[in-house]
Formats: sequence, structure tokens, C-alpha cells
Amino acid sequence: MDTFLQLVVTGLAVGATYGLIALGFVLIYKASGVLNLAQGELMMFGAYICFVFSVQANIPFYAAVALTLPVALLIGAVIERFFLRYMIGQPLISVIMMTIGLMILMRGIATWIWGTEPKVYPQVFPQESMSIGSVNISYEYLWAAGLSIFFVLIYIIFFRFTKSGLVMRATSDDEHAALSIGISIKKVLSQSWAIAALTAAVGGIIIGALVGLDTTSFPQYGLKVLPVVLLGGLDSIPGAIIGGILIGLTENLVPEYLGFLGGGMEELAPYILVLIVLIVRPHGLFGLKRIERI
Amino acid sequence: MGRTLVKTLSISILVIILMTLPLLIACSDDDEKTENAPEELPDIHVGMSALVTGPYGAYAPITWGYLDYMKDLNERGGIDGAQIEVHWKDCQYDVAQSIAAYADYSKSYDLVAFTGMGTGANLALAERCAEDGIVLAAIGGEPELIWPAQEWVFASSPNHAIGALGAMQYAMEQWDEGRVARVGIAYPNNPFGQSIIGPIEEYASELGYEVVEKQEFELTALDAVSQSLAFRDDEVDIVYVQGTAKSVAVLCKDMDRQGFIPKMVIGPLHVIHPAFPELAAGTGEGVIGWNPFYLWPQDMDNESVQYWRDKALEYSSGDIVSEEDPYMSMLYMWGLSVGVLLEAGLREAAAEVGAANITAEALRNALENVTNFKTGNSGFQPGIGFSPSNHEAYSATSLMQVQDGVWVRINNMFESPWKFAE
Amino acid sequence: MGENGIKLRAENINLSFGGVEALIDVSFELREHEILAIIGPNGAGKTSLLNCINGFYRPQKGRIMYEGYDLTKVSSHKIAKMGLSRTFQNIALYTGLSTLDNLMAARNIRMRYNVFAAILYFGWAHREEMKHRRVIEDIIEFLEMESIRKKPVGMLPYGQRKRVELGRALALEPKVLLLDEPMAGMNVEEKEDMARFILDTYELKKIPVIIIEHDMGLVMDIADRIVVLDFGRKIAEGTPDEILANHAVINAYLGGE
Amino acid sequence: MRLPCGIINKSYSQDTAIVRTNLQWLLLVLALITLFTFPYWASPHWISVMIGVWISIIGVMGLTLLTGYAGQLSLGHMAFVAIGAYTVAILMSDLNWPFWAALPCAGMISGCIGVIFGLPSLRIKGFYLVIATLAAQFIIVHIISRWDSLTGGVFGLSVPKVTLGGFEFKSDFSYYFLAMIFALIAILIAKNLSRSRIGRSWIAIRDNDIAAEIMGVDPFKYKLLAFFFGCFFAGIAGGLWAPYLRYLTPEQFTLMGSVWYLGYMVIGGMGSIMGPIAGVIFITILDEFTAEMVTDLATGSPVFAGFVQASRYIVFGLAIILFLIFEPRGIAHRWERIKNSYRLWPFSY
Repeated sequence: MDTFLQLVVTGLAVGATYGLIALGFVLIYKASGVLNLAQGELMMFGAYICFVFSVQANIPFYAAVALTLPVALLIGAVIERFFLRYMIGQPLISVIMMTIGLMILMRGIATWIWGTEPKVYPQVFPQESMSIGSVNISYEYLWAAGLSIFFVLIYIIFFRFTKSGLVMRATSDDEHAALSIGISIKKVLSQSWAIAALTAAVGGIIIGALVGLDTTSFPQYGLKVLPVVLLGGLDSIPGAIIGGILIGLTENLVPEYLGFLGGGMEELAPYILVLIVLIVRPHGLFGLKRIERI
Repeated sequence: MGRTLVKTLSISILVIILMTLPLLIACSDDDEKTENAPEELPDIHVGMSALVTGPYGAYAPITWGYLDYMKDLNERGGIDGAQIEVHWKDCQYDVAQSIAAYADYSKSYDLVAFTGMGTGANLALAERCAEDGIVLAAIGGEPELIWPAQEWVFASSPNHAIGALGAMQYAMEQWDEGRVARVGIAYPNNPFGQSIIGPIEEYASELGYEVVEKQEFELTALDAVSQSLAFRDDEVDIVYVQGTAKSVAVLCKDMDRQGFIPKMVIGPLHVIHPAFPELAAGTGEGVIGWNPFYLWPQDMDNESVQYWRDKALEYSSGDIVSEEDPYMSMLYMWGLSVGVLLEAGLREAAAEVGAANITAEALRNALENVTNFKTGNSGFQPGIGFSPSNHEAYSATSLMQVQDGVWVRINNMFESPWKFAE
Repeated sequence: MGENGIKLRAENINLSFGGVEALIDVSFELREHEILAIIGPNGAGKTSLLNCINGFYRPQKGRIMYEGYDLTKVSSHKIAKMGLSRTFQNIALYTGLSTLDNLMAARNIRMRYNVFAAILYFGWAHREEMKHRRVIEDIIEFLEMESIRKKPVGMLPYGQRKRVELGRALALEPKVLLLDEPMAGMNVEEKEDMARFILDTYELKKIPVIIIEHDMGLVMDIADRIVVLDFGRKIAEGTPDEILANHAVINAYLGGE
Repeated sequence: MRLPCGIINKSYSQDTAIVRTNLQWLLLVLALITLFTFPYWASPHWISVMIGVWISIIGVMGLTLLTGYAGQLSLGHMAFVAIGAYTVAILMSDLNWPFWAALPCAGMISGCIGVIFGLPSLRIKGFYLVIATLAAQFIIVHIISRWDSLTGGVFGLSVPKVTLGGFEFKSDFSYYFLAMIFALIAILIAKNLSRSRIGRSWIAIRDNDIAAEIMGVDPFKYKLLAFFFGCFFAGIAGGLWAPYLRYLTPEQFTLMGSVWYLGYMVIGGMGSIMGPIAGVIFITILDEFTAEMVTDLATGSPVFAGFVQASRYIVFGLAIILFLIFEPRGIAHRWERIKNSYRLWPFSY
């Protein structure tokens, strides 16, 4: 029972982080209908920029994070303006290929600037852990989960109550209708990429604080959350966080209780789970199911 | 209309350039060949499927080390005047690309030796080399390549299992609790992770400890709670983690948080990265890793290390051998060690058949006669030697430990006590 | 064949999406030889009714009888094989294919050669392709589409795409033709052409036609009978003259009380 | 497709033929002569590169049928290549089957497993389907790397050589012909499928799946057929890789490999048979070029090692991005346009 609780707590915390990363995918999908495979690279860039500020420029960590966010916004907007803008109206799969091109280019630039050696943030989160009964929860995971949930709440508020949020929601709902009431789609696209890059940067910083940075394995965390995105539904913000938590739990509980199926089940279990869920609900748990018309 | 025309033209030109590229490249290859033709002694050709870019690009210093060693060897006069020509291509750890490079070089030149990067590539190359009769000068790594000794495969430095066994021996020497020590292994499911399990388990019966828990642990895992719990529940005394600096740090942190502190944590040579103590945030204290070379800040005044430090700056690879980055320096040395192996074999072969007549067959036979070979500046590793039953250059390692947040060498090179080869 | 000259009979169709009721208790019948128009304001459920006939929507209640089968229990592509063919309100062509191939794609259900023949192509498959090509060329000629035969339909103007759709529907060799606003968004000239094609088809092939159309003048001209839908209910049925005189219809259209 | 002035179709079969004009016949014959004599005049380097090209063309052709024609996005194609490769390897080494019997088996097994992973496509559409193929990628490679007794686990297994009568396909020289002939057959089969009722039905499903079903295309049958052929081709490609590499390890079949297959297809142009051929050739040449560049950079004067390590990524990434910006519909599309403008020259109407 203790083990179970311990794993549940870890799963929740790691899952919340997955959820935050998944959010980046969802934001871009909602605005432009594109699955951005370069999300892991956006994460890496955010994390490294924060590294530059906090370690190389010796700025206190939280100030460094605050400085990173506008840079990340800018990176997102620049990528949209100079790369994705040319792909408007092209077949979707070409657009996905564009994100693959970006993924390779960004890896190259990061390797060029920061090399392949692992880098470490100064100690960000307290290393101690808190004990509740027999369950140890490390502050590190608590912080990661807390920050993730904090950001998700901010997004929900942003989309509910701000004008830009409303405009972005309107656009994702019906591009033509949005166009006809004078919304600039280009502006919305650029905003959503900027916000997605910001989300990715926050996710990258959290993961960087958990396990350290490098240019070779770090981008893999981007693709690792694909099942999360699809489980929650490609266009659902709460879906991203709930999907993240479900996958986090699966990854932690499966090796313990289904370990007899062979090692490494934690890698497969998310995919199998998502596949089963999708067969029952083809648009994910919270994805919008549109009535098909002809 | 004008715009589409420009677009059409530019694309057509691009296509034409791309179509003619192969021709150009093919021609440039020919030029190189004719340039080198008027030498008196024929060149000795060796090949390499190198690793510079791609997802495993972190291992690029190995390639630099190897290339620099060959450059240095040529500057020192080659093998009795015969120059060595290295043919290499960046294969990105990819098996198919490595095979293609091998097929190309082995067909185009009279190769005496080839070097591959990556387990899959080396295992595949071993078969081809054996068939074609070309020496495979392997870069450390995989015990599967040399245990048992294959006719054409020679390893330049100790493999993962040798290091692991050396570290286990040290652990047993320190063990004084008067009962059988319980060992847990965490490993990723790839050749790097799997290759140590068999040897450690077999070695256990000899040294009197017991492997009680084996946990899979991915190199990119975000947390290691379930592994930590498993080790805690099984009351493991010694944890062997086959991982990178990052993944070992994740495990150390999570074990610490679960209030489980094993007597000893041992990692492979990848763990002795200067960033590790910081990555593990204080929980890495006392972790042991092994190192097959004499190279650490303490050893920077080592004559040989000094020599290579200068050479690395002079040649193509920049500031690689330095106090700041001993891990990169170690990878560089790893590459150098292949050069040492080849030099040893080629010198021996030249003595036997003359530098002009060195063939792959001659190199192979010569290598098996090498004993305790050291070049003037190869003091970064023990002397190397081979026998028909042992194709491993040497099987000595030294151990490093994190003390007060930095890696410190805790013993000198010592011969790993136990070999599969014999 | 259907009893008493009835080709297709819809009985008490009820269809709802979530809480929204799209069709409520709609019944009608299509006779062996007639053009039946379905009219009604936007959102009255006209297209939904056709979608039910095609098996794309499954009504919660009711049945649609055709040649002794209940269409609500047959899958869409089998319904097409049974001879019900249609055009779509928002053009639903295969944009990546040429006009010719769009029509040939519809011939799929009449082709017999199997996968292995397709792999070899020469021989059986080729012979059959050529046989069907002849049929398609007749339709192309009939609809006067020779000049756009090999153009990708994605590049065609709106009016021509509508025409290609009609051609594709005819390529199925239908026994019943369902046309969903075939003349929407066309100019007068194009409408006249299209009306002529529809009437010619009707005369030539002797098949019943269901047509959804907003242009009342046109409907009155070509339809034999009219069914009027409003908010998912059938409010009237009859000959054009009867419909013109029907109060419920006038109310629905003019918003009277 | 437009024809040069003066060419008149006299029959429907003439109108649908692949090779139409004398010039085309001439080009075809010249191309075939070039391909068949290639190993006699090309350097060993380019022969080995071309073997890779031929085999990749087969695999990418499968993906083109599945994704380009039938519109079912697949991110797990490499896994089916792996099935083909391991099937051939195991049949040849454990059961001593001849290659010629093992290869069709590899295709069939790969195709059938592809159909199993294609079943969700009947309910899941668009990007959501990515997960089914992604699951295929992970599950299949997972099983291969753990079924030690059959596949040799993570350490892999070696594959015997291909023999025909007494002849051994040992050198690249002979293997080139083997790979090329299978690739040419694959191209022909793909072309035939694409212009038959099956290809048209696939495009119908891709362009408008609802209309396709209402107009009589059975989505169940044709989607699964697409998965079967897509994976069958992948299996054949794998089956040809195995005896060429002569050693298989699970790490050869990565997710990035699958992503690259998509890359070949998109760069070449989806939905055309020319596409995969052009895409594979373009990316392979680019790859060779960047590898050459790394060698040049590193053996020249002292350079910044970090840049060398990054150079291949940067050049490759930039090339793909620029290509997509200027020609998002792929090389095949550009080729068609060049051809058309050439044919109409000087009278463009």
C-alpha cells in the first residue's frame, strides 16, 4: 500500500509536468491544426536560454526565468513568421514536415551554441522530501507539479477572460467566421506560436531542473508526450493536464503491478492505454467531437 | 508570371546542381588518389565509420582523438616511412551508413584495418571484416566483440564489463559486514546496458555476493521512484547503475528521497562527468565510477597528457584535453587508444614483413605477437598486448569517487582480476 | 420492385444530435417515375434526410424501405451499390483526381477485377478499365465536359465542379438519383444548363429523382411533386400547384403566425 | 498530363499508357541502360549508396501508397521494415529457407501485422491515427528487442547471404542488381495499383472519406488494403536490407527512421509514384553531401569542433525548410510543371 501511494504521488507529479508540455502541442493545434513535432526543441531552447541567464550571466534563478519568458515568446513568434507563415494553405503533412525541418535545424543550432555536454542549473528546488505517513514526496516534484498546474490555470483564465484569448478561441473554432468578423488569422497564429514556445520554455526549465540539460536526449521529452496529447484530445487544455496525469500514473504503476509482462512495460503502456481509449472515444477523452457533415 | 519563372529557374538550377554533385564528389576523390601516388612507399590504408554528428554526437571526441593520433603518427614518420591514410566518413552511429562506408572503403582501397562506432555497427562490421580478412580495431565498449576472441577483432581499451568487474572487486574488498552482500543492477535495455549483466552475475559466485534485483532504467527517465523502491524493499547493499551521468544522478536523487542510502553506488565510465556531482545535487557523494585511462586533473602534468593537450590544440579538434572537461578528454583518449593499437600492430608487422608489404593478414598476425607496447607518449594508458586467446589491449582500470563534490581518483590502474577470455 | 409503383418509402424518420432534433416523424414516398423536390428553409433537415437515405446518418426511429431492404440497416457503400447515387450541397469531389478519374472512381462498384489483376494491370484489369472508360466518355459527352476531362477538379470553377458531381453521380448508373442543391450558387445560364441536364437524365434513364432546391421558380417548373420540411417536420406534400396554395408553407417561408 | 503538339490519342488505352511519345521511349531505354550499367562505371561508394536508395525507394513507395494515396498518416513505418528484415533473417538462418521464399513471406507477415495495426483506422481519423502507428513502432521494436530466443534481443543476429543456384550475392556489385530489380518491380506494382480502381478508391478516401463511402467505396476494405500494401512494401524493403547489412539489431529501426520515411515522401511529393523516387534520391544526395562536408571541415585547418558536430543538422534542417518554403508540394510536382511548360513551349496556351 505504501509503495502504491508513493507511486501514485510520483505519477501525479511527473504527469502534471507532461501535461504542461502537452499544452504546447494543444495550443498550436488549436490555432492552426498542426501537430508541432519540434515542441521538444522549443523546450530545449527555453531551458538553455534560462541556463544562459542563470548560470552564464549569474542572474538569480527566478529573475532568469522571468527574463527567459519574453525571449521564448519572441522565438515562437519568429518561428511562425519566418517558417510557418509560408506554409499557410499547404497540405497538412507538408506543414508537419516543416516542423521536422525546424526540429533538425534547432538541434543543430543548440549543438553549435551549447555543445553536447550536459549542463546543470544551480539548485532550483529544495532537494529534501516531505513525509506524509510513509509516503515521501520530494519538494522538487511538488514544485514541478505546482508550477505546471499554475500555468494551466493561467491558460484557462487567459482563454476564458481575456480578449486575445477569446479571439484565439474563436479562430480555432471557425477560421472563416473569424476572418469575416475582422480577426487577423496571421496575428492569431503568431500569438499562439509565441505562447506555445513560452509553455515549452517553462516545461523545459522544469525538466531541466529535474534531470539537467543536454542537446542530445532532451528533445526526446517532446515526442514522449505525444500519447498524452492524444489521450486528452488534441484541442483540449484541461485534457492535456488530465491526460498527462493519467499517463504519469500509468508509467509509474505499470512496472510495479504489471511487471510480470516483462521489463520496459512503462514505455509501452501509455501507447496501449491511448489506443484503447481512442477506439472507444476517437477524439480523446476531452477532444471536441464535431458532427460530421456532408 | 515573372516570379514563377524565377522560381522555376532557381529550382531547376538547384536540381541540376544536386544531380552533378555526385560527379563532383567522385572527381575530387580521384584527385586525392593521384596526388598521393608519387610517394615511394605505398600508403597504408585504414578506414573508419566515424561518429561526429547526430543523436550520439557527444562521442565525437573519440573520432577526433583517433584522427589526431594518426596525424601525429604520420608526422613522426609513419611506419618506417610509410604514411597511413585514414578514410573516414561521419556515419552518425547508423548501422546502414557504417556498412555502406565499409563497403566503399574496403572495395576502393587495400584496407588493413577498419574501425566502427556503435555496438550494432561493430557487431555487423565484425562479420564482414572476418569475411574479407580485415582487422576490426574496435573502440572499447562491447564485451560481445572479444569474449570469446574473434579472429579479426581487436579491442583498444577495456570494455564495459571489465570496468564493472573491477569496480565490483573493489566493492568486495571494502565489504566488511560479514554476510553476503546484496547487489542490485539498474540498466537500460540496450547493448550498453545488457552487456554487463551476465558478467556481473557470473562474477558474483566467484567473489561471494548475490545479485538480488535487476531493474530496467531508461537513460532518459524523469524519475526513478519505482527502481528506488524495489532496491529498498530488497535491502540492496550495492547498486550498480549502467547509465549516463544524467540517469545515474536521477537514481541517486530518488533513492535519497526515499530515505534509502545503499552502502555503495557504482556507475560506468560515463558517470565520471564533472557535472555529475552537481546533477545529483549532493546525493552523489561517494558514488564510484571507473576510468580506463590516466587522465584527470591530478594527471594533467602527466607528460603524455601534456603532449596530447598540445597536439589537440594544434590539430583540428580544438581545446579538448583540459582540466575543465576531463570527461571529454577521456573520450579523446579513447580515440587515441585505437591509434596506439594500430601503431603497435603496424610496427610489429613492419618488423616482420617490411613496411611496404603490410597486409591485413600480416597486421593480424603481428597484433597477436604484441606485448606491453607503449609509444613514447602513450603513457595515458598501460602497455598493451594481445595473444591468440586474448584480443583485448589491456584490462586495467582505475576507480574514481565523488568526494566533497568532485571526482577523485581513489586507486591506481589495476588489472581486472578476472577475464572471460581465458 | 416496390409495391404500387413506389420506389422508396421513408416511414416515421426521427433523427437527433444530442438534444437537437433534426428530423421528427418524417414520412414520404418516391414513385417509380417522378421528380420529387424537397424544399424548406435553411436548417429544415433536408440534407439530413438525404443523409439518412444514404446511410450516413442513422435515424433513431423509423425505416427507409427500398427494394425490400431497410436502408437504415445497410452500410453506406452497399446503398450505393444498390443504386442510390447522389450529389452534395458543399461539393464533395475527390480534389486530387482529374474529372475523368472522379467519374472512374465512381465506376469502382461496377468493376470486377481483383487486386492481383490490378497489380498486373495488363490483361483483365486493362480490358475492364477500357470498357468503363467508354461509359464514362459517354457521360462526359452528355454533360459537355470534354475540355475539362483531364484537369484536376480542385482547379475547376464552381459551376463546372457541380457538373462533375452530377457526372460522378451518373457514373454509378443509379436507379435513384438524389441531388442536394445542384444549382446553388450558380448564375442563370448555368442553372438552365443544369436543369436541362437533370431533365434529360430523367427522360433518358427513366429513373426517379429527389432534388433539394431553393429556387422556387425552378422547383415549380421541373418537380412532379414537392415535400416541404420545416424545423424537421414535414408540413406539406403535393403537386406544385397544391404547395403554392398551402397556408402552412406560406407561413413557413414568409414567417407568418 | 498534357502532351506535346501533334500527338493524338487514337484509343483509350493509348490515352492511359505510361509511355507515350518516342522521346519518352528513348528516355526510358536510356535510363534503363544507365541503371543497368551503373555498377560498371560508378565508384564503389556510389554503388553502395545506390543500393540504399533502391531499398529505401521500396519502403517509401509503401508509405506513399498508405499515406500519400490512402491518406492514413503513419509514424511507424520503420517497425514494418523491421518485421520484414527479421522475418527474412530468422527464416534464412534458423529454418534454412532460401531468400527467394523468405522474402515474400517477409512481405506477407509485415502486411498482415500492418492490417492489425490498421484496424483502429476505421474509427480513428487524422492525427489521432498517428498514435496507432506510433504504437506499432514502439510495440514491434519492443517485442523484437526482448524476444531473445528468436531475434537475438538487443545484440541482434546475423543474416546469411543470398544465393541463387550456386551464385552468392556477396559483393555490392551483385547486390545492386538484386535491389534494383526488386525496386523496379515495386515501382511498377505501385504504379499499376495507383492507376487501377484500387488507387482511385484510395484517393477518394483520402480526399473525402464520407463522400467516398456514400459513392460506393468500402472504407473498411480499402483502408485495410492500403495498410496491407504499405506494410507489404515495407516488409520487402526490410527483407532486402537484412541480407545486405547481414546483421540486424533493434536499434536500426528507430522512430527517427520512420520520421525520415515521411520526410522522403513529403520532399519527393505525396500522391505520385515519382515522389518517393525523387525524395529518396534528393535526401540521399543531401546526406552524402553533408557527410562529405563534415569530413572536409574536420580535416582542414583547425576549426571549432562544436560547429562541425552541428553542421550536418544545420545544413540538413535548412535544406528541408528552404525546400518546403519554395516547393511545399515536392519535387514530383515541380517536375510535372517543368515538363508541362517544356511541352507547351513555345506556345503556352
